[in-house]
Amino acid sequence: MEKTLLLVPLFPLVGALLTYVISGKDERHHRMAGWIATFAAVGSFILTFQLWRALSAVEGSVITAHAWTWFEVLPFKVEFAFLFDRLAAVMTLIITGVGSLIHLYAIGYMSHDPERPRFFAYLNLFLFAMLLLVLGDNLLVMFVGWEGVGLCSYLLIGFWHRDMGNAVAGQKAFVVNRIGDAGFLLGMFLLVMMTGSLEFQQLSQQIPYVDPMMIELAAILLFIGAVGKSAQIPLYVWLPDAMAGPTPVSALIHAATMVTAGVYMMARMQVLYSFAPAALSVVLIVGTLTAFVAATIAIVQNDIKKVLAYSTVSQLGYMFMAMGSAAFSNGIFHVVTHAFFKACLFMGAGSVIHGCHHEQDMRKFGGLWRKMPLTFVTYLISTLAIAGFPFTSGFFSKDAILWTVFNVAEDAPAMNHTVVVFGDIPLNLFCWGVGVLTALMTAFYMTRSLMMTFFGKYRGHHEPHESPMVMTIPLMILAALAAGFGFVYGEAFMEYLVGWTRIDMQVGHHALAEHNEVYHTLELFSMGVAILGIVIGVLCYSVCSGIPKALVKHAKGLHNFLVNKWWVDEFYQAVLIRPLSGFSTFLFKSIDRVLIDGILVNGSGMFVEAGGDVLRRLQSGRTSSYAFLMFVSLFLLILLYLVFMPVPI
Amino acid sequence: MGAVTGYLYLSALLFSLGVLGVLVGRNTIVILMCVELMLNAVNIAFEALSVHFQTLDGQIAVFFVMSVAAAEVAVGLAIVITLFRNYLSVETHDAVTLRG
Amino acid sequence: MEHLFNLTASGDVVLSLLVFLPLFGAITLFLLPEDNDSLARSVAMFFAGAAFLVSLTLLKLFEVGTPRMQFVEMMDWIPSLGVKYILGVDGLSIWLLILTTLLSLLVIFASTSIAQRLRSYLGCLLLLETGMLGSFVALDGITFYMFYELMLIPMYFLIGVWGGKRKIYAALKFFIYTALGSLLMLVAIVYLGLSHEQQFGELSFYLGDWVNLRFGAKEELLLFAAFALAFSIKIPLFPLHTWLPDAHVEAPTGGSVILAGVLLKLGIYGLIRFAMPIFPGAIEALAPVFVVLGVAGIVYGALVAWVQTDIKKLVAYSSVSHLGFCVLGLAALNMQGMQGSVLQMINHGISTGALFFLVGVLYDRKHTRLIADYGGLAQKVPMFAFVFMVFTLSSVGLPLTNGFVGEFLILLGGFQYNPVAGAVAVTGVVLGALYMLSLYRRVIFGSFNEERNGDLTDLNPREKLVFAPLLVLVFLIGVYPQPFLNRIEPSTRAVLEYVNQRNAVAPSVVAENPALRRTSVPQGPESRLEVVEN
Amino acid sequence: MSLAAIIFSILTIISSLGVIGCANPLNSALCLVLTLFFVAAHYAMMGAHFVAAIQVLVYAGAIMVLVIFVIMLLGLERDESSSDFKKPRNVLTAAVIGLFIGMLIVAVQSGVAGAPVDGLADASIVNDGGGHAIGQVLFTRYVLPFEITGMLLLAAIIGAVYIAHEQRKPLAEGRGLKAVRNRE
Repeated sequence: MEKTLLLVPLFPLVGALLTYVISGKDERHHRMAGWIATFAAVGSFILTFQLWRALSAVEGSVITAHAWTWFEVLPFKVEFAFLFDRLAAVMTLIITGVGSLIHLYAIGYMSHDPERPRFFAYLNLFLFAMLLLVLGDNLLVMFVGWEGVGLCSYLLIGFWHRDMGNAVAGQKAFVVNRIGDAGFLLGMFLLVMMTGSLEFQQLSQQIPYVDPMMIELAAILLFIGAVGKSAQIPLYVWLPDAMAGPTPVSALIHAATMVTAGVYMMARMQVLYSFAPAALSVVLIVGTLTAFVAATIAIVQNDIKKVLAYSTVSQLGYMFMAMGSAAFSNGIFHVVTHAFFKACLFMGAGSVIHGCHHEQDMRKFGGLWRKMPLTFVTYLISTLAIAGFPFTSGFFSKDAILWTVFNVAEDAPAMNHTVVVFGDIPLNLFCWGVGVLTALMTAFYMTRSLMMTFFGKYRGHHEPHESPMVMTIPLMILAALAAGFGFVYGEAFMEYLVGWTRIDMQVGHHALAEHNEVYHTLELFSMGVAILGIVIGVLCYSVCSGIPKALVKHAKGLHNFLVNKWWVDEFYQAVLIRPLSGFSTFLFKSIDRVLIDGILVNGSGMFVEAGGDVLRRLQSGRTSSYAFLMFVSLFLLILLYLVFMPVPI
Repeated sequence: MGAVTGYLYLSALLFSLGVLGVLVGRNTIVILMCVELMLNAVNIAFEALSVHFQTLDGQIAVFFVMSVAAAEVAVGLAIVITLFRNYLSVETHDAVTLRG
Repeated sequence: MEHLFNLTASGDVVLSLLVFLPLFGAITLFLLPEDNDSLARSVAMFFAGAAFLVSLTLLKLFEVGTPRMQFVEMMDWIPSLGVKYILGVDGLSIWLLILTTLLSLLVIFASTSIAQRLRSYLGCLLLLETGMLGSFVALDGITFYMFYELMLIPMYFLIGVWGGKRKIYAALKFFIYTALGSLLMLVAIVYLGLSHEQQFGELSFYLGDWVNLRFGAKEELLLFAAFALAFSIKIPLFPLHTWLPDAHVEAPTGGSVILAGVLLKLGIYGLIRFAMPIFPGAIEALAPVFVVLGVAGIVYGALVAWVQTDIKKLVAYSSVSHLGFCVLGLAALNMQGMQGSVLQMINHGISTGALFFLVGVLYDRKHTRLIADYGGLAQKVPMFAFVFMVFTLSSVGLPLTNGFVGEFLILLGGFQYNPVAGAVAVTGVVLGALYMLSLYRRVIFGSFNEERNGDLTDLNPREKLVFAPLLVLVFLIGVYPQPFLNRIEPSTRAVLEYVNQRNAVAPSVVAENPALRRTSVPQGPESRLEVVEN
Repeated sequence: MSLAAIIFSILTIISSLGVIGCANPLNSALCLVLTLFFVAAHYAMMGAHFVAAIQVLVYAGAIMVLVIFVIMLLGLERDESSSDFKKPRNVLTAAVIGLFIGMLIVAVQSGVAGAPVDGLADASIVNDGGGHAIGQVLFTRYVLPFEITGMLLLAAIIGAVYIAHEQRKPLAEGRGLKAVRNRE
């Protein structure tokens, strides 16, 4: 089994090289690029499926594979090794599964792009890096994957690099990720200092003996890395701009896989986080705020991809809310369901864009359900799922999260409950409230996008057409999963990840949600919220379409504030980037040029020159001045002699 | 005892006048003469101290100073002549080609 | 450490052969007819290639795992002055030798763009190579100083004769700056020789003898300051770095590759080889100063690089930042930091050397180094864009490239030494990504200006051959750095343990000012890493 | 100091002032001759008759004659060089020399009263001031300096001839004494 584990990440890597080499050369082979890459992805999926089957039913069973010793500075040693346990199994299945579907979809989407080989090579390279991240047996291999996916997202966002805007978006993504990675690095250093190693097994054994303050600090630092990668406040600004990349990229990287890396990291480091209550509170707060802010912005966006981007940021906020309340498995469950419906939504949007010849503004769509029935149906199902329509997988995962935030389990190692907000409301109740409000907004803006795109009359001027089969098959598969997965496998999934489930959420635990009548009332409540959101959405954009316009006219300030994305980008520009570049110019111009170079270096040169000039003037050529100088020096010498030497006579 | 200090004062005064003559002199020849004057001042001091200390060394020194002075004048005058030949004047402020 | 240094001549001559081979090359070059360029280049290639092969055999014969000096040669050079000609190589210098011979070979191979006086250009390069190789293997103070100064002359001519517009100013500034520093070192060397005579009877400049000298606190600090200043100018450490951008901008491509690739490393190497074993008390006392300057250099270099308009100047300031990392690693005085520092020297040589080659490729074609003159090159020269991407990533320190391993170890060592310094240094990693990627974006992405850069041609086979070995090294060190670390580890461990043992036994300088006591006890092999608050 | 000595001192000072003050080099040369005579008188008063004789013979006789000869040779007796005391530089020089005099006086006061140096302590010889004693001392203890002075004089003569020597080649137009003479 160890061999297959090594092959899983190797397949995409080899795929990437092959794609680039074989089809890079001439036009005829360009078509092959897509298929080679997809085969690599599917191959990796099959291997993962085999590994998953091989993973024995026993809860703690693990498959490990050791490639080589990366580097070793005694006593600190780093191995290139992989770890395949249940958590990794789930994530790898998602990555390779959804990844393969997106590769298939991309063949259709990128069918007439001249630089296809380069695109598919980067896509496969991304899969390789993501698998490294998920399968890594220690934090450093995870970090390699971490920065690797950062690089691939940079390359793919800036794929159409002729337009400088895309390149700037790519660079922005990489730099903001790097800021997060810096935090991640510091967290790793702290862990190395505390425990002497970075392997997950070693860490989980030694962390309980480490001084609690350090655990909190390490947890916060690693979370900073997660904030950078999973686009939480304050480092989420790069995700909306990342929509500059082709849609399959947005679907794969910025919806399903890469952005969930932060959530996976926290689940993997659950031992660390369960010993850091303060850090969990921080995570909960950040998650809630991000969810809320992103949802508010999503409501007013007109570009379909931007709506989905902000919705992703919001859903990630939800996942971190779950992590913040130490319900790691629920977070992962939401990752899985989110991967299904968000990938499906992005690809749906992609096929709409593809159909309308690269038009992305929803105001140019409308009435497409007749022209693109398959895309419409899959988009509808996914919208219901993300809105949390009862019995869709989205409902199950999001409802569970809201419940874990709401229900404070006494013996669960969750955040300390003393933290209160606004007077006396306990933190988790506040977050639950904001969570429900966000759920309402989510339902509304998703239905808004559905209505504006597929209903009403067509406002664009291109002739829309349904996407080819190679694009619609993945849509249908994912839509089916989005609809049924939660209902069919919800229970089984939670049991499968019992190692990461919070005590009160575990099956058979006395305070289990099932027997708790409060849980059932909340369940009904969130169903109502979802349906309410959908109904409002439908009404606003069909029957009484006047309401949105009136609202916009009425709440001009608020609308403007939201359209400009809470002025966050401008804020960073004013507070961070402009002063930094001003400071660096100051450093270069005045410190480097004037102070060090000017005064010290050239200055000393000029000083010597000036000194020489003064002395030159002494040689005036007139003998009398020479005589005078001689006499004066003689006089001084005698004076010195008389003053210092006792007169011998 | 006053004689020696008297002569030393005289010698100091003469020497200073000689120096003044050298520094202020316009004419090279005058400078030469002032140098002579300074040498004589020194001789007076030598002689006075020789008498004061009852030794002959002082007087011997005077002889040597005189011979040196003679040599100095000879060379000095030769230089003055060549100076005159090149600059057509012996004024100090003309020969400034050595200016830096 | 004493057992390390009482050497016996091992009888083989490979080191002298390696050091003086380029010198023979330079001499034979001067005997050739003036105008025949191709002959000159082939002769130079022959000698540089021979030197590279000798260094490879040296690597093969090099015994891994022992800290002691190997291939030692001892000969009396000036008996009356006690100056001995002692050569030896160990973990610290073996990789630097290979880097020197490789880069020199590549520079000579890629010297097609030099139009006038190619013969003396190649002669200067070979002479420079001798100076560098000599400095890396010399163990006697005076021999080291002789090679150290020998390097200045050819470098001066390289910048002064074949340089850009302000070449005279840059060459003069470079020469005076470095020479001034090394004169101070000469004073210290002579003082050490004399104090050896005073303490042990006979005048000696051998490093092994100097190690037994004992000084008072003030004396040791002053002597160390003399050495440290000379090497800090060479590194260049933060406030003394202003000669580097000028020297790089005006130097020809080959000149700046060698200057960045190898010359800068002598500062760090000198500190580890000479300053640390001889003045252990001083290095421990002044370690905080070096940490602060190193970290300042990292952030300063990165920020200033970000606002540059000239590519070469940007890469020059990035070197200031990268070597700030090396200084941080060195000053952390623990195994991770030191090993990271030595490894990062090699990585920096490869990535920055390659970057200067890349700038050279552009400069030879368009004769301008301004970023504004380029844009959207990816559409015209895709191969160049790919190679440039790889070396940008290596310079930024992306995992699986060579930059990452060194940087990670340095930051880890720095963090253990002082968490605040570590935290600030990590921002250097972020700023690094900022300025390198913004350079890459402005040059490679965006719209392509057809009429200005229309005639750009992609890498020709000769240039591809130059970049091939460097590309392989980037991924080799990134993915499997163990063979490199195995050879570096014993020597750095020996130096570090000697410094700690000397400080533990006679804490001359440190005892007097406890404030300088470092926060963490250095890690012996057996004990686990933990912060001991004393 | 005896009255005569004081008078002669004042006269010496006046005549040396004359040397500096005279505009015409010839007058200053004559003043210098006068000063030399007064100095010789001082020697005589101090009892060193032989030295006084030599002074007059060598200094006044030989050196001054040579100087005056050169003055007349170069025709400088008609030059009226303006000795300009007003210029700031000369005032500065005078001030410095004033300081110098002050210092010498202080030195003289503080130093002279000390004990006699051992030297040749035979007082009798000194008093008779005759040539016999000086000759004896000169050729016993100071014979080496005496020979060296001889060499010095020889060197000076050769030097003077060499410096003032004029090549035989015809002088460039307007150069040389004859040309100058004709021009006037």
